[in-house]
Amino acid sequence: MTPVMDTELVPPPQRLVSAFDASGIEEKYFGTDSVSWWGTVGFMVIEGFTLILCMGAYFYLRKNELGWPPERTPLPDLVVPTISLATLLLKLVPISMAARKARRWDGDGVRRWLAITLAWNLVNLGMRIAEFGALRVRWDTNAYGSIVWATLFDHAYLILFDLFETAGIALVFFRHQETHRDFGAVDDDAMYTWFLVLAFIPVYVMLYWFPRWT
Amino acid sequence: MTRTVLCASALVLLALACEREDRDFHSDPAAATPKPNIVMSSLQPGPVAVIPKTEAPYDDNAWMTAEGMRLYHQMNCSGCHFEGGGGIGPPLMDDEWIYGSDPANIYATIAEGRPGGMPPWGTRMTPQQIWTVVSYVRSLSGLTPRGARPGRSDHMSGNLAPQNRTPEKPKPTFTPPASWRP
Amino acid sequence: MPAFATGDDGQWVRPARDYASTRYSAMAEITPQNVSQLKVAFTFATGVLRGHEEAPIVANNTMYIVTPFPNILYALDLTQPGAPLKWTFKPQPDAAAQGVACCDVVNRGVAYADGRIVMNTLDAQTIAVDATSGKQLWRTRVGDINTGESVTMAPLIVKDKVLVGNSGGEFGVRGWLTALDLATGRIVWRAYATGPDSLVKIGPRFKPFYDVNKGKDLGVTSFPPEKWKTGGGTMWGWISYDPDLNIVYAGTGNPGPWDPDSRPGRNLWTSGIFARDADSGDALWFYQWNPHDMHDYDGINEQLLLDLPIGGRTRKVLVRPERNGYLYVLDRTTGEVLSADPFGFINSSKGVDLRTGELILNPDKAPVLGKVVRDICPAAPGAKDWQPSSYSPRTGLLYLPHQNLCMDFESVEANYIMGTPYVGANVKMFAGPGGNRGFFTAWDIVGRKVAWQVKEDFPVWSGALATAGDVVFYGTLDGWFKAVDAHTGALLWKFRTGSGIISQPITYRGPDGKQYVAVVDGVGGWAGAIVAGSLDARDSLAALGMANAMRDLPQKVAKGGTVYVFALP
Amino acid sequence: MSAALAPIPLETETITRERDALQRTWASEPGLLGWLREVNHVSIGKRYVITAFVFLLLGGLEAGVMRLQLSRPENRILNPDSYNQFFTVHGSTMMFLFAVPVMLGMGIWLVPMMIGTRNVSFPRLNAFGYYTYLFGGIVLYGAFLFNTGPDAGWFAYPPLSTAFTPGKRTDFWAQMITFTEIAALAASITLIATIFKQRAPGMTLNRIPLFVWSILVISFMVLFAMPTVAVASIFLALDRLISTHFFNAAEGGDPLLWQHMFWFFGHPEVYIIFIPGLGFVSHIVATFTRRPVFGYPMMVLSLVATAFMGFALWVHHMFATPLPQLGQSFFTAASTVIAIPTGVQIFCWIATIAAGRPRYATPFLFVLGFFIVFTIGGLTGVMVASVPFDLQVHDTYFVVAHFHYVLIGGALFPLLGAIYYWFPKFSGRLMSETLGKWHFWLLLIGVNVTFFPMHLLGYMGMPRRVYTYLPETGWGPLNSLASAGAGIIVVAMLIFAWNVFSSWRNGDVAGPNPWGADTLEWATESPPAPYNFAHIPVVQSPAPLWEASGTMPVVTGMRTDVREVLISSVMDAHPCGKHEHPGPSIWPFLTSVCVALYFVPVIFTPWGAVLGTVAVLAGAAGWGLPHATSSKPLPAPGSMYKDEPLTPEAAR
Repeated sequence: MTPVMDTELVPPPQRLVSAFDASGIEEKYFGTDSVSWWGTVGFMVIEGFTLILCMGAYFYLRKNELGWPPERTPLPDLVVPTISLATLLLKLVPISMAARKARRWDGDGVRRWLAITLAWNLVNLGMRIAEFGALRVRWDTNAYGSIVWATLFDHAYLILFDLFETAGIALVFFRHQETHRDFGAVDDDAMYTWFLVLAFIPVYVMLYWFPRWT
Repeated sequence: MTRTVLCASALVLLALACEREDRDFHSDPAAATPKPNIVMSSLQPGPVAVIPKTEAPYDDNAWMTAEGMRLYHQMNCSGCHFEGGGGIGPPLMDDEWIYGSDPANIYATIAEGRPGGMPPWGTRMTPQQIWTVVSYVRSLSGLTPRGARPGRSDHMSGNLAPQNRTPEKPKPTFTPPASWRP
Repeated sequence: MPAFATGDDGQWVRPARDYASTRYSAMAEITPQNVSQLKVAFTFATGVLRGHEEAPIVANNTMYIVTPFPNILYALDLTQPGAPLKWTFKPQPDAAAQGVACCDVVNRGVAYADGRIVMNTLDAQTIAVDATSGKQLWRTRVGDINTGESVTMAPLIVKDKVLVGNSGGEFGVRGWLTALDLATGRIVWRAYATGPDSLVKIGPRFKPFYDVNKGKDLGVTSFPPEKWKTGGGTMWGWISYDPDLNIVYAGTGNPGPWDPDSRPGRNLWTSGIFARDADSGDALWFYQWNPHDMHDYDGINEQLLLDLPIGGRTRKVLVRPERNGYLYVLDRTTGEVLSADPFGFINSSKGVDLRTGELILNPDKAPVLGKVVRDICPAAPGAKDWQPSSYSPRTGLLYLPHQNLCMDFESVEANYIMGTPYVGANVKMFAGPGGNRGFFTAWDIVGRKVAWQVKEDFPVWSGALATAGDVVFYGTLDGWFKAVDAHTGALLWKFRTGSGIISQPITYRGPDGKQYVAVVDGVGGWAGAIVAGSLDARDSLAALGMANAMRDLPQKVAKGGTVYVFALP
Repeated sequence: MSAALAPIPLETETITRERDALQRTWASEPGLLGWLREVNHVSIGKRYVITAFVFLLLGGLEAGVMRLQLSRPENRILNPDSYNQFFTVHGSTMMFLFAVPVMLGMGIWLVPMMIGTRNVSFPRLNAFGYYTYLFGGIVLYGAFLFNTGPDAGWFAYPPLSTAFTPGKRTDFWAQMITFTEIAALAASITLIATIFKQRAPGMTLNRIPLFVWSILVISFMVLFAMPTVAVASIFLALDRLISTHFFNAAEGGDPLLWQHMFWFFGHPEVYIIFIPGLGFVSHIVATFTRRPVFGYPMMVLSLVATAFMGFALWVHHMFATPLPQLGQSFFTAASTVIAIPTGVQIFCWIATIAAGRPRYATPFLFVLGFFIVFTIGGLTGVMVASVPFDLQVHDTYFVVAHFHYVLIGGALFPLLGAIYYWFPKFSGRLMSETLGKWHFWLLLIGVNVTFFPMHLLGYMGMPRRVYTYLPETGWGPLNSLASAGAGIIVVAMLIFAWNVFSSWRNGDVAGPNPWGADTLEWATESPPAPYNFAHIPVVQSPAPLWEASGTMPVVTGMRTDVREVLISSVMDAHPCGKHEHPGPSIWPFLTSVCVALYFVPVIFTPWGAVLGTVAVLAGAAGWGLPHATSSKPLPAPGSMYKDEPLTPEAAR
């Protein structure tokens, strides 16, 4: 009844020997040796890919129309989105500064720059809300309206999440409860911010310039 | 004890389960259709009679309402009333009901026709079909539950999908069509 | 102008005034200098609140006005102060006829001849009434509302016959032109617009100018099998008559349904024009404005019969501002297209090949089943609909009231149920380039160009009236009755009526010898249906898409129906 | 290996003391609250697998009812409406609630043991994923219970799923998709980080067990496939709920956009299901032939190649739509080419078996069953890869037969083999071999009797998704045969269930390594302690347990008072850091509830999105609250960390 393999082939019980002493190894809080970095990168890949999918759908739908935007749908505004992009790009300054301070374990520096980042995040969010008006089309007007809203909304969620993440980290720092890991979180947040800002550039070009070229 | 409560609540939920998703594949014979209870005026001789509101059988049934939508287009209702805005016929999406908004009134309007140009459909459609159209017509002005109203159709977008419309409260007044006046 | 179009007896006995359809009066009392002093002489409320497209008719010092459904005929005594009601005739048409009138329950007027008033009712009856007593002389049912037929056009009396055509191109009816005996009302002949040659009255005398229209039973073979029976081609517009040639000219309406994919072929003899022998009705020639019409470009507009110097010699021509946006000049003896020039913005076609007479279509704007084709210009009502133009020989200009609308068009499968709409299209209309929805244009026929143009916010849905005083009248949907200078288009005078104007203004000489100008207000018709039918503009497909283009009209005007007569003090 | 020491044997009492401490640190908490707060991968993985098998049971019951309905012409067990719901829920269950979660669940359960670590990288994200998956299933079956089960097919093609399915049925389907996609994404991120950064020292890329490779590959596939279907299903929901026009041809949308997006997910999905099966097969073959799998590099490259190609042939599901000729040819070619890596793998296994002395234990029988059934499915796959043939059999039972052969052969057989194989590790007891063999043979016969006639039915023109057929069609006998086969499958699966049930209670005690297998999961007890390994092993070969040296090299110096894991480098698994894991937390569960508060209310009102956003942010806030780890407070300013980030050198 016993299903065990031929006993002569089973290795004898093994004695444990210490081959590596890990007591000297410390936790890493920055870069690829921190697992949270991998988590952040994972979410960046997923969110980036959803944006790519929206853009793919955008160009797929483009072929169904003679003109783009479709006839009588006005071109999107350029001023508000450009300001919005500029404010997004500007956000890179405080968050990068915060990350630099974090890598130097400078809690006060992090606090200072995080506060600026947080305030600036609200500006970003406000600009994004204004940007929906700048699309000059409703989501239920036609497929063009649907896809531009979906794409912009997708990215707006990234802004919202980033704002929330920054707010959470800032809360920890301002209550002076920060740990090593929270300094790493600032660094990851900065990386995520770079992603969300850089990801917006192709979206911006697609939403606001592509219709002007075709 | 917990299990009893859970079972009981599951049963209650089942009993309350909406009929939004039912599909009715069997229609009653024509004779089984109730005689519509049509009242078009609030003025009555004698003591005030309480007129019971009738209920459309498919008002809260999404599938049958959608069948009504299909028939509404197939039977060319849309040719006169369009997507509720009206044209040859009066609008159906607003709060004015020439012949009453009560389901029985709408049923009678469809089945018997109206003198201003509405053809009688009672000879062309079964009572069940007419009731589905009744529910669709009521959904156009948001008189049926939101969840049972149709979403957007696969056509040119003319207006908000019925499920996204704000319900119009029917006006109690009766507006005779212009052609009745001279 | 041909001889039969001139002369002025101060009367206005048919909506187009003369057989050439010039709507030109030789009366010259009202001039650009004094028009601003025009005052209301009297008014008369018709009591009907639908679209009044009719022209008042004046004969023997009596004004005859027919209302929209229920088609009441009023006679006003012009010899008395205030023009009191002389008699009223109520034909009592079937109320159900309202259900088969595609675009409001209008009536375009009555005709007077031999002491008789001949009128059509919406439920497809032609009635002759004694002009003096208002007693009915005869009544003939010419069509059946149960097949979707109705009659909205004004009859034309030619010699001893009354010519009547039917409406219902949106109901899958077969169009026809019928001649009734003026004395008895008996139907003398009927010529259909689709079907075998015998029904179309095509015989050995039929000599179309272009080869594509030659062949046997093209009215059957240019449709898919059996489709000609619901093929449309209704004749609800204007008929002109050339007494010299003894020819009547009448257009044919759009083929049905609108969805073009369901009826491949040229769909003869729809959306074209027939020249017929006035006595026998035999077809003499035919020209198709819109072969295989895809955009509801009915070919029923007015045709003005003029003698014009073309190419160095005076030719008998037929001038037709057509719904597809081209102003055609045809040789009215042969049917040859002499010129076709766009008078509005057009992108549904690229021009007319004068060698073959063929309209050159733009494939980008051809409807595709199940897909929205955007920005088709002109829209379904065309660059100019039924609203008749006027020609002044003094200026050589054609005064065109017309619209500037474009549309999104989705063709869908149509379902034929007799007596119900048979359209197969979802349409959404909107203002064309420039943003204004209407124009009043003066067109130089010989010079083939626009002389001047007035922009109007709303489509100009009323007829035009030109006078020898060089004043041109027209009305607007938002209720202004306007007089403009015939040479320059400068606004000389305007008067706000009670409702919007979609009717045909006329002028006549009163018993006191003065020149009067009359117009009826009462907004409605296709363009004003949003007001007349109390439509809901939240549905931008309502009224075949017209409600979308006119969604601000209900804020400007209300329903009405009043005759206004003006005179100089 | 900078910290490599001369091997020092460990004292027994040291081991015992550390075990006690680890047990205190890693133990699961008691009670319902403890259950909800659980973050250990063994528990979560088990839950995934058990839940998935419950859904397999439900999906199988639905299939059984459908087979009953089709067993003879004009049957009246189901009406057309309920039949539509049954086949839709069956397909959706099997694809979204069983196949993918069970594979990821096996990965979550096995991978940390196989690579020698204590837990997955993101334990709370992992738990969150499980609850989200569970809620997805509850949403689908809750809707099904209330006559709101989706009825537009598991593929939900518009316009069938937009204009022609009023009500909320398809909305529930779309949200179920979103739930399960979130779960799968959470699991794949967790697994990728775990496999990359938490491998035992010395487990270089070419020593990673093949199953871990397969999980790594499908995790990457999930990362790209699942967002696609999530975006598509959100588009679908938007079309239905707020009247967008993504799939409305009249307003510039395109129903084919859905098909492209759905199959860009749907085809890789097949490989997501199938590739872990290859991993299972490799381990079973190796163990039962006592030979390392032949051609390890080829196996790995084949896995990777399959993954890449899996994304390049979705269009072969759309041959019946108007596609450019060139596109059809390309996707035909790609569909044929993908047979090559699979063929390479099959030949590698055959070579392994040929070189060894196979023992025909139940897990190995299932591998042989896999060879037979999957090869038939693969061959019909090559047939339908040809456009003309596909057009002929499109939407017929031939296709049904094909993909059931592929999925049952490619995923279910290896999975059942894996269950028999790893059940000792799961429960500490062995499953009955006798019952196992009955199970195997009945299943093999049942599957072929059920699905082989469907090929013929397809040739005879029987369309898919019909609720009944007329006697005159002549489809009756073959359908009766297929239904009888379904009965055999039911019997086989009942035997399996009994086997699991009885063996769990009374099976033979297995011991750490009953099969004499070679991978690390067999180096620890059965079932493993919550910390997996008292000492993280150090790996020196691809088959660490077959190194008959008599000693087991391990890592020492890990903290036992906190949940600490060793972090190693991606390529050569060099220890380069540690990571302290958070303890049990209720927030993954609560956040999952918040996600449900997003996706269920939006079915009924767009305001659900606002409510949901607030709820999810609140959940995330609770999750992100400073938690009790031993992460040290910040050193005082001016300390050693002032200018330089922490490096191993600086730390030492």
